[in-house]
Amino acid sequence: MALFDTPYRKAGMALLLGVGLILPLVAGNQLLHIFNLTMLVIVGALALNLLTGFAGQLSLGHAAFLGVGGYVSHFVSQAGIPFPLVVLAATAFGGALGFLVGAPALRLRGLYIVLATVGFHYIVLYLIHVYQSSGEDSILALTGFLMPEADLGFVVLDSAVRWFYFLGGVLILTTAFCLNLARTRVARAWIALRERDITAAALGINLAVYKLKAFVVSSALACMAGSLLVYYLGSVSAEYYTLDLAVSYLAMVVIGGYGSIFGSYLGACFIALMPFFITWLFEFFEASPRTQVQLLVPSQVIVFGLVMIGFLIFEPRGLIGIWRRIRVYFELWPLSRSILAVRRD
Amino acid sequence: MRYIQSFLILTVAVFLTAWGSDRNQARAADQYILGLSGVMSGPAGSSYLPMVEAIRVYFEKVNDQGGINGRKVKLIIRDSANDPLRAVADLKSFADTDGLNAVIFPSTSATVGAYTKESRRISMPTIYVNACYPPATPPKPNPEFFCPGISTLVDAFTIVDLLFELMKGKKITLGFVTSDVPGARIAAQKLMAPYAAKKGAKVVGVAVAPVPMMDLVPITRGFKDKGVNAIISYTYTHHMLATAEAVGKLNYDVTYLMAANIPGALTQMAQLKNPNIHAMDHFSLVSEDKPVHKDIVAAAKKYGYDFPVSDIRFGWRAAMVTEAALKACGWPCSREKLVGVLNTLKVNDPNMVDLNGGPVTFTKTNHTSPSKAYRVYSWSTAKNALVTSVDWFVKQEMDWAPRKK
Amino acid sequence: MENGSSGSALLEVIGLEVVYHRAVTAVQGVSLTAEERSITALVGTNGAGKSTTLAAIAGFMRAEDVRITEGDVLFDGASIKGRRNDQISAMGIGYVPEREKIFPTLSVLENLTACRPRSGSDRAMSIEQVYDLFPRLAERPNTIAGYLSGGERQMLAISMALLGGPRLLLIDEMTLGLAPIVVESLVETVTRLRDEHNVTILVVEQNASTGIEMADYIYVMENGRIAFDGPPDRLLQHEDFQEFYLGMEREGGRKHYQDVKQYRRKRRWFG
Amino acid sequence: MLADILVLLSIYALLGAGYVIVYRSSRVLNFAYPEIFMVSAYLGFAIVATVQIDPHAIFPVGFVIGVVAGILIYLFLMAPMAGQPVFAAVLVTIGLGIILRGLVYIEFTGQSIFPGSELGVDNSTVDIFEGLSITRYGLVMVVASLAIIAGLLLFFRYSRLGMQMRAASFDPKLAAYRGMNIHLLFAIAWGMSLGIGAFAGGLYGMNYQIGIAISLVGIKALVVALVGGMDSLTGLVPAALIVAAMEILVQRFIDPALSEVIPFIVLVVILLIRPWGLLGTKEMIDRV
Repeated sequence: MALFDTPYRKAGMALLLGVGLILPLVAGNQLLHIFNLTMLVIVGALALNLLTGFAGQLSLGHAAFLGVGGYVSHFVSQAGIPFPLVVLAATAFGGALGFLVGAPALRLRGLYIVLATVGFHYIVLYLIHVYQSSGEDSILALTGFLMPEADLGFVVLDSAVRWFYFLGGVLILTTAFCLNLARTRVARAWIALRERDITAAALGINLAVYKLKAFVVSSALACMAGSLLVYYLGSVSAEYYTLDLAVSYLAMVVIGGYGSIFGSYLGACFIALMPFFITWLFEFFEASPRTQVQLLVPSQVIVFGLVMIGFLIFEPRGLIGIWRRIRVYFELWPLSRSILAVRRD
Repeated sequence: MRYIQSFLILTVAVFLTAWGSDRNQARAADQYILGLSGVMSGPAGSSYLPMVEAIRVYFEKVNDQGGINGRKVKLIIRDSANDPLRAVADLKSFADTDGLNAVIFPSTSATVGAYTKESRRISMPTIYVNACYPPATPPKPNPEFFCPGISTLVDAFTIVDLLFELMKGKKITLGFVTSDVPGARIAAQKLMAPYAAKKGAKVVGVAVAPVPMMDLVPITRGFKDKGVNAIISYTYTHHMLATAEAVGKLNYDVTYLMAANIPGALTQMAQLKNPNIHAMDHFSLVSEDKPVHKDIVAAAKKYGYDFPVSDIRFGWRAAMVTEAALKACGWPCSREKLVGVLNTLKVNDPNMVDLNGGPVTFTKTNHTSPSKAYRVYSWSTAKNALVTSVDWFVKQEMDWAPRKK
Repeated sequence: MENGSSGSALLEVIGLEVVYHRAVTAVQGVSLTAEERSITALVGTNGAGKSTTLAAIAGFMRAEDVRITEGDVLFDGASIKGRRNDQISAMGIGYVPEREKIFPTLSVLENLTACRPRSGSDRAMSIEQVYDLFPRLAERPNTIAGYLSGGERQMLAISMALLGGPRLLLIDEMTLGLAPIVVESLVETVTRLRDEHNVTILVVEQNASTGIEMADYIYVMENGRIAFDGPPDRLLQHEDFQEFYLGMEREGGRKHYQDVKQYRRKRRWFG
Repeated sequence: MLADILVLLSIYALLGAGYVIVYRSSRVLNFAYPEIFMVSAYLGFAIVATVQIDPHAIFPVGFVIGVVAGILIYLFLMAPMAGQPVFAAVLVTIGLGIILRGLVYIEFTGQSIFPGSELGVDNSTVDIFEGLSITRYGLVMVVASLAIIAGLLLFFRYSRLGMQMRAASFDPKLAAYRGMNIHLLFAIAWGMSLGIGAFAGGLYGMNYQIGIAISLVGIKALVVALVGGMDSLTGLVPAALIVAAMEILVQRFIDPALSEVIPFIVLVVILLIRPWGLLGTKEMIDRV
């Protein structure tokens, strides 16, 4: 396993698993929920990172894919199919949908793909609204459809602790999948596609095939994330999947750092935890309820926008760029003057 | 070396942030603590922010007047931004706050499903501040979930009844305007239209406007061309108000009845000054100057309520119910004890009766009020003011036995 | 590097060094001067740094990752290093780049109108004057510039530069890819510019023989350095110049390619 | 119904022009435009409400604010993005849109305002001829948008500055060599675009209502700009006609809920058949 070649990495990984195991026993209810929420969001960010980070296809359709994942899971689970199969069905459906969306998108480049995905987003949203309010028992669906319990056969995921371990497992699998994928020819073709697609074509990389692969893999993972999210929440409703959700996932990939798996981790945690951090900040300074109500809401939105622009202008390589610089600084500690070329991880 | 260190530091960072927001709950022992998780941002925010502010203003007034049972009330305010994940996160952080008595939950239908699934597990007493979703709708009426109003579907039927009251004797050709939101769309298409048809109205159609549609003139003009003489709209605020505008713009002679329980409706009627526009309301008008109304106006001015005063009433009622419950619960007030108190609570002091047109109690089965008194307000050009065209019209709660599939 | 002819030097480049992407040094220690009302030619093989030198004089864009790290560029005695391109152009330096030199989506007349300076400066040429310099343009003012032939594009590009009334005209690869008769007329026009409109011209030439024929003074560049310079007659006698730039045979008959290879190693030029 | 189409068409054409000017000059799709449109509606209303001047001042005031905002946005946000890849600049505009929406929350808490009735302005319908009854501000909207688009066409076709902007948009480096101050040109382009957006925002607010959700009109206008061909002003009017007509017809006769999705279905269809739009120049696509 070349992934964990050096002794350090082996020790580090063991330590991490250890922390992962004991954490739920120590953490409070809300803390666990925040971890679960972050892990769900990271899986979503990893999915988008394959499409936008690696293959450079900017997409605002991510919320629609999450929505499709959610509603397909609801539809399939109604037939009494067990939880793991439902998630697999949603993933497969996501892949097929990715193919359907990707094929026409092959004709387009750059900004026109963004527009196509915005169109796709609103069309899917419309279909979801029709689906939710058309069923004959929709009279009972005022607050969205109820999802059955997520049971894995041997254990039912009802408590936050169980969800924590399950999501941890899923996250590790997804990360391993992405890490291995990143080392294959496919990812190298994607990066060539991102950097300069004309030269990539000239180098004999069949653009269409790799662009399509990017769409298929990314949307399959996205639908899986959508399905897990819906099971974790226990209910699915159309109002959750907005364009802002798609923008926040895009921001995660951008702020995290293009085409870096660990960058998506950083970006996802940053965006997912920011609202909690700001709320905590308000409470920390004992803001009066009135200022909380009037300033809490806009501050989250404004900080999000400012951070996004800040990274784009000052640190285009994103958090991972900063991270690498810090790490390289420490590694070359005594001799670490400003280094011209930063070693790409 | 590269991945693992960064992984560790990341986990520590996440741990710190979350731990921080988990740890700083108020430790003050001698205060009632209420969690307030509301939808304050996003498109839906504009309807629920006035409710959150109403509750805030109410409890600042209560604290100034010596608190409840001599103890202050501390509000922890969270914005769930219409995201079920954050609503559940807010609930869990409230649950982890020791000494927190109850949660007031002014939020959208999108978040109710996820919230109630979690609140049932940790049995956190919750006062829901919005139109009550009928108990038969999943989630089943949780033992700890209370809605001081009546189920939305009774509202839907009542608005049709009130229209018949308003147009006594006239032949009604009726059109509905609703939004492409599951709740509103189902109520209009599957409940109100058949009910109105059964009562003898000629229902021309149900126009479903997409949420971001601002301009309802084409839809209204469609009804005008079809000779519709009555329109009912019970849905998103800006659609109801946009239809009222359209009726004015097309100077269309129609009886337009909308629901005023969601903020903004009454203020707009006062601006439009159009006798054709009527509003069904759960509460009395603030301009009636009864003691409760004086209270409201004074508090709104003193504690800086930025919205039109008539929007405060929905949140005000929920706050009054919460205060009554805490008062009855005494000190110390555990969550189980509070749920018990709420089950048998009857708020029938004069202020509530003046505001709500009747007492607030909770039925055993679905935790909504057994009956509700409604009013219809219209604009009288003579008095140049809003006037009550149908006074306290009482409607009983229905027993929503869930239909067997 | 004295420059024989009289008159003060309009343009002086002293010890120029240009670095691309903070890593690649394209030009090092280049010094040259262009006399008032003279044609100076910059001759050299591909990648000798000719175009970079010209571009350095005309100013780099901020977005391009390239900087003048050493030396200075003086125009009429004042340094113009690091100034914005449009400021340099407003001071009277017209630059005709090598490839993208016209706006292909605009018509010929639109190209010209867009480049007419706002203030009618005394030296500014009118469109009519440009038409008489390049009659072919006058015939088809409304054709879309993208459809012009190579020669016509060069004429249009030069006339666009002339509209600003430049005192110094920098032309990159003027005759590249053009038919001999077109080259003939261009050289004749450029000489007319120097004599009638007293415009100083610095031109980069692949084809050494045209360079010699046209220019009053020639600089030969190799690998980012000036290898040799002088008036045309002195260069013509220099046997290395003849052999490698004019392709004239030496007494020993046609050279074998290995000999040329050895030439690279001998580096006799850097005396 | 014809009136509704006419008014909707003029809004889309007006905003479409805003997109086209920016795209043609700096190759950037301004995703902040919908928010700018919405914020200027709020801002114009706030100024008129507080300063108590005649409500019709909302249009010139809005235009001036838009121009100033456009120039500032270009200088501080877009200029530093000069060397970056194109969609990094686009992401900056998305970020800017988010900030603008946040600012509106602070000031107006997202309330939807009816300026017509609030400022006591008469916006009743005026019957031009038998079938066509249009509101007064609707009429102003139609006339203003036709005038502005005609003005822009003339400006880009015949004025020197217009030609310079077209030149700079195609090849900024060459334009700089020719003595054009490209930063000035791009700033003017952004100023004009945002000025028009603010003007349209004020008009839309007076005619309908001001609310957070009106930014979706801006997104639909982006569809119109694309259908017309991202870099052609002439393609705007036919494209706006197609989208507006289909939307109103579907709203009236099929199902209003579907009408909101129509522009996006049209978008996807056009992207597949003719990505360069009705009159856009084909090779523009490769430049992207």
